[in-house]
Amino acid sequence: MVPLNYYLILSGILFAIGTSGVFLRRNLITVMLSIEIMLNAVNLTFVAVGRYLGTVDGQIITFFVMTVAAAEAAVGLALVIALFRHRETLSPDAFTALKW
Amino acid sequence: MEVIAFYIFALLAIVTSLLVVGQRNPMHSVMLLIASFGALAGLYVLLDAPFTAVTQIIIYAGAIMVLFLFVVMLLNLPREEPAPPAIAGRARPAGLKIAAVLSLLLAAELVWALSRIGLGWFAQDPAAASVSSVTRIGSRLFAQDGYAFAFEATSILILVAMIGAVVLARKEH
Amino acid sequence: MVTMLLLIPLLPFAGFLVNAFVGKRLSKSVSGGLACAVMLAAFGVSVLSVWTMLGAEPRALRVDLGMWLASGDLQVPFVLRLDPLSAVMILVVTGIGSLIHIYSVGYMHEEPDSEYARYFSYLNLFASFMLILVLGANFPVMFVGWEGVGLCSYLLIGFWFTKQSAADAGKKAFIVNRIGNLGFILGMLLIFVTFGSLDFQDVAARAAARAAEPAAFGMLSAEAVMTIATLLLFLGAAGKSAQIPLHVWLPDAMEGPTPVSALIHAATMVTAGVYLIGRNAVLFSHAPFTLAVVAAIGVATALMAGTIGLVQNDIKRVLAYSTVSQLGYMFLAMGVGAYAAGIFHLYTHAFFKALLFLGSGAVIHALAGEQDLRNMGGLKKHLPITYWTFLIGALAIAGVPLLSGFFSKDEILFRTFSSGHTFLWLIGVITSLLTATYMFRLVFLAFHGERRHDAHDGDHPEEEEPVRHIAHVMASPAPAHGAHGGHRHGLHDAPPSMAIPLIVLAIGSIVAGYVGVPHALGGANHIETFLEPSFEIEANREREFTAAGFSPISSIQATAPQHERAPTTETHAPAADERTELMLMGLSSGIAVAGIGIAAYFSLRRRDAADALAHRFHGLYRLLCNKYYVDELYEAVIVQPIKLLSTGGLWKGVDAGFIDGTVNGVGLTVRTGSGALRRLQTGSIRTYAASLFLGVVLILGYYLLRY
Amino acid sequence: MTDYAAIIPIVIVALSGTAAMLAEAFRQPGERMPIAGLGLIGLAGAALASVFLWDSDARSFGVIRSDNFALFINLILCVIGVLTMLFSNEVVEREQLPAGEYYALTLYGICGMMMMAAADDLLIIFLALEVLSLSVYVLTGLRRASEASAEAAFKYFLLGSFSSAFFLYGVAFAFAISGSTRLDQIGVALSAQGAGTPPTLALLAVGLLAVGFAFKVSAVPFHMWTPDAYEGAPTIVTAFMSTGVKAAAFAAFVRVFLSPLEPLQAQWVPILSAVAGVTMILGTVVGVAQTNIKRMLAYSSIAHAGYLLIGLISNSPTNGAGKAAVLFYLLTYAVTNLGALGIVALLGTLQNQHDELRDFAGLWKSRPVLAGLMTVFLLSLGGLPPTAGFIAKWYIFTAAVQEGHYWLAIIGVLTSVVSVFFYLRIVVMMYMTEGTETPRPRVPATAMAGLALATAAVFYLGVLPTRILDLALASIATIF
Repeated sequence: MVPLNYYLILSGILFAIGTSGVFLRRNLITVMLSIEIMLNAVNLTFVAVGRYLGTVDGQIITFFVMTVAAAEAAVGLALVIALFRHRETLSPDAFTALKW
Repeated sequence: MEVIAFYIFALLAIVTSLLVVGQRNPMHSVMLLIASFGALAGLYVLLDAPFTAVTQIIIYAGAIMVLFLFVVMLLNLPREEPAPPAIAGRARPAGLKIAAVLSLLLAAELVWALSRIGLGWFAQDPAAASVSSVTRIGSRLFAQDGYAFAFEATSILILVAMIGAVVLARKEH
Repeated sequence: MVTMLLLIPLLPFAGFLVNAFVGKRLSKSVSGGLACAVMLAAFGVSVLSVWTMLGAEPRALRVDLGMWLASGDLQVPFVLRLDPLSAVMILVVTGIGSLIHIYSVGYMHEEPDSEYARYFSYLNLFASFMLILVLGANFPVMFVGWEGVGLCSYLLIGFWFTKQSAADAGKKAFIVNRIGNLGFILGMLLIFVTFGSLDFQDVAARAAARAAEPAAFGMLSAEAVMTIATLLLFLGAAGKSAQIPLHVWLPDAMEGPTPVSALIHAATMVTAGVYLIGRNAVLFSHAPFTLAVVAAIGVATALMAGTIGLVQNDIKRVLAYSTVSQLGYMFLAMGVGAYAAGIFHLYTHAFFKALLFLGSGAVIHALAGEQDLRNMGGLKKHLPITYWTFLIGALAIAGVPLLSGFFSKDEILFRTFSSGHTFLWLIGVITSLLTATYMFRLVFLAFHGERRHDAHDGDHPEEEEPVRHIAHVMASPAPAHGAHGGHRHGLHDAPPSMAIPLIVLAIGSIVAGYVGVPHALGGANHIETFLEPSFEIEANREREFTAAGFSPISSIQATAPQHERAPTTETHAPAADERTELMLMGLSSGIAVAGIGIAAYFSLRRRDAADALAHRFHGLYRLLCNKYYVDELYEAVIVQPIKLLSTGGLWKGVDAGFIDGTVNGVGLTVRTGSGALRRLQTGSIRTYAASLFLGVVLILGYYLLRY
Repeated sequence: MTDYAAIIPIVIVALSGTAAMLAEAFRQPGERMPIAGLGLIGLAGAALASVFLWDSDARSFGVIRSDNFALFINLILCVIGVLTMLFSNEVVEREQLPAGEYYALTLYGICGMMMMAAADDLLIIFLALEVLSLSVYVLTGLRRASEASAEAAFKYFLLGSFSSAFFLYGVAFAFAISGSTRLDQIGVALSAQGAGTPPTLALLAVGLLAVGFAFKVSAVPFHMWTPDAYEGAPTIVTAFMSTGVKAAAFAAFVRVFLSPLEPLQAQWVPILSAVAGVTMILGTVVGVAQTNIKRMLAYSSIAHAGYLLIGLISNSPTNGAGKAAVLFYLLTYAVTNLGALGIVALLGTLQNQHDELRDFAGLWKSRPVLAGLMTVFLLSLGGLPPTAGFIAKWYIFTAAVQEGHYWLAIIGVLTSVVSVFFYLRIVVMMYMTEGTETPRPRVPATAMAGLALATAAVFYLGVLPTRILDLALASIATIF
């Protein structure tokens, strides 16, 4: 048997991996993928905790998180396309006109 | 058996996730992320949530990731471009170090904190604790005092996302 | 009665509204006339209200306009209160204010219509706020006026904003005042948490009742709390009244139109700090340490400003330093507990200083904007009205017997002496010598001797090096406001609208002192008996607190006798005191005459002697000319580091050259700090995310380490 | 019907958003349509509904609670919405923003904000947060011809998504504690644990939720997006989001931290105190050096978040002064900042945003009324009496002093004294600098009406604040 905190620790590790992607990658799409990793880590927590407490609520919340992820992805990718139109690159370091 | 399955899926999820952030090619990243989601779906099955596992595959891997893939191909960006020389020279190594330290710190903190909460064992009586029933999920989702309002709120969310995506991505006229 | 008190600030406010919104379309006579009319009306109402107040028992009028700020135990109604102290203030503000408004009609006549209306709208707004300041019955209401007059002062100093120096001076005044206001707000908050009220009368009563408490606020004893609170309030007062170290703004404020200098920077606003202390006399009396600080700062300011005044060559700057110096006197009086004497000096000072400023305005007006004393001289013949009125003012401020300044200044010096502060008294006497000297140096240089303003000389003497040029003449002074240019030779004396206020103020400068003829001279010192109730706990509140079980308090002396402060109430001074007083009076009369003599010697007979002296004590002379380098000190210690921190450090990356060029000893800390912080807002999204994550890691780390 | 009473204001606004969207869909090319009118009707309806619901404490679906607190925020949001609509008409056309989408997204954004203020459930708060965030991201990027706009939108979006991931993680831990996302059940679970060291999960939840909220209210160090997003967004959107998002986020912040997380006050007060102090200092110090008005007001907005945090911190069960002060401050900040940024927006054109400091040179000469109103708003932001800003700050600082947070009060007073400098720079520009004759567009009557309304509110709240404050005090009684 696997106890609950194995799942929680796994989700913590995945979450941290997601955060590191934000720094490591110089491509806006990959950066967005890192956010998806983070959201999935949270989903794992919800499902595991729901199972632990014997409630289906954890799974239901997961569905909402997926919806939010989809909505964010739609808007984010639209923004990526808009940015790409202005400047033919997706490197986050290229977009530093607004600063200081 | 279950323990072995857990370790396999967990390892798979971690490795693929690491590879996602370690890839220079966004196309590969997307593919690896789909694999990672698959591993997570496996974990969901272990957690007595087969319906969620299926949704994970169909919606997350099947729909959202395809959207990403579509944009990657649309923009025709097989590889990440090299860092601009100005930044590559000065800011990057320090920035990378800070990034690595911060992420490691966050991971350490989370793991330390979560390992302190004590081993929680899942209930053993499957009949009492079953969370796999789709009926239960459905009736809870649409119950008045359940998630009915959240469900409706989501519709506005999707509407906003739709308008937003259209207005941002459409060509100037 | 209710409407009456309310009308006093509302009348000028109505004038402001009209001039601000439709002023552009009004002719000069309408907008100026309106501004004067509302001020005169306010003066009339003030007289009427003071008259009513005199008949009331106790002598106070209150108008409660209902709750203003209320939440929980914080209850601040919007209350105006007229008592003897505020009565003196409103009479000064509306009375002298009216005269200065009338004077302005003539003085500002050459401004275009829209500027003219703008000027009068600011002036009216100022009067309105000033009246709220003195009528407010609690700290927040007073604060409304306090901030408001600061804003108006700023707008009026920078009125001729096309002059860069004027805009800078406005900013400086505002910034210094903000520092003072910081003290005011913090003091106000501290008083509120300790005494649970912000009403002046309540605070006084509670302060007296709880003075002996060992732990009034946390671990602090009541006396400690009151000391801190009064020190904070004094910081606010010092900012408003230009006391060390916040005196730097007032001389620069002379960039504004001269009537503004007369009204705001001599007669009314700058005395608000003195008023604040007088208003909280009971509180200050319980904080002997603060009183000592007030007295010390006051006398130091008086001396410092007096010495600087000796060497200034700009007619208005001499007067500005004189104002700073006289304000120092008032604070000295407050600091030795002679509140009535301080307010008395405030009141006489308003007359003669307004007169002097308006007189200098008439000179400047006649000379087409010339302000440099070295380029004046011999104006006596050409400007007789100005000369004679100015002379009266100068005699009054010098303390020549039987003019108003004599009575009030003497009262302060006597109180200082009799309360045992011999050293402070000595400095006060020296300052009074300085006062007479620099004032008459001004009179002699401007009105006597040769006329020097027409000759030509290619030299442009600098402020720092006036020694060699003191008898020389400056050639082409840039007119401060071009409108007056052109009539060099046809010097004209003040037109009626300017002359009448001068004459009225001159009469005032002579007679104003007679409300306070001391007992030693057979007078009754009416003003002191009149003001006394304002420095004590209100009669009915005293009963309230006695009934509630507090120890009975008859006056401030009853609770704070151990401080050996000068008695503020005394029905009959003992005979010995009277002898001392007479002696001191004789001494200071002598000093006034001596000061005038010194000025005459150096400015009229032996001008070369002055030069020789300046050469001999060159270092001291430079020190005075540069006003003790206070501005430079502030620039190096405060302004530059802040600029660096905001422009260099946090805001954007700076190259090392920029820092090296300007840092001038600010130290390595700022540089390393800015080096580390410069990356903050880089524009790169990854930096932003790093900052976010840093926050997360810190918060979670804090929890994990603590629990 | 009563089951649905609580959601009526939200539904009305959502419907008017949909109406705006449909109106655009049926609009003939070139046809002018008063879409703003639809929004005004919807907002007026929502405000009216909120007034009718006052004191009813209606609940719907167990997750939306229209207590007086939520209704008060609803009314603030309606004021924000109405002013935005009044300013928008001309501006949208001039800046060539897609009108239908603009109005629909603004209204959906307000809908999300109202949902957030009334939500009694962390999941709903999360969803509402997403609704309003997504609308605002898109609105930020609505100037599609401008690269700055797209850049600002993407930065805001990306950082916003990160912060909501953190927030969601916090929700997950809160869920792990109580098995529910309902605020009342979380509160029960937390207070059942009683005193002593709180469980790790609770600490994680508190920390991560605080991060999510702190991001939305732009508190340091989660503030980095603010200057960039405010500068890049169309000015009218800056006006809308600087006020609306702050109001909604603070509403939820206050509700979550003072109701279910109240037992953990000893744990979150030190953290938020530190954040508040740093926020005030950084916002003020960096703001001093800005030359772009929108950026300057962004730093000002950061500093104001610090003041609001003081209000949130300064609470005890016996003393509601801090919470009431937050509500009052939000209303004040809404009318003031919306007025100031509204004027900037109204002076802007497609070619010239009119957001640089030098653009304001000599405004007094060419537009005396606008310059006068701008002065009033700036003085209120600086906290000078007798404007609303002074009263608002006054309440915050007295609450802090009453609760013993002296250092915060001192930092607050200090920074608000310093902050006047940068507001003053604009005033100096308007009155004391000769301007080049920049052509400035006409300001329509509706917008002038809006500005007059905001000015009146600034003075009303500054001179007679008692009534509104009493309302605020009464309305916060419900969330304990």
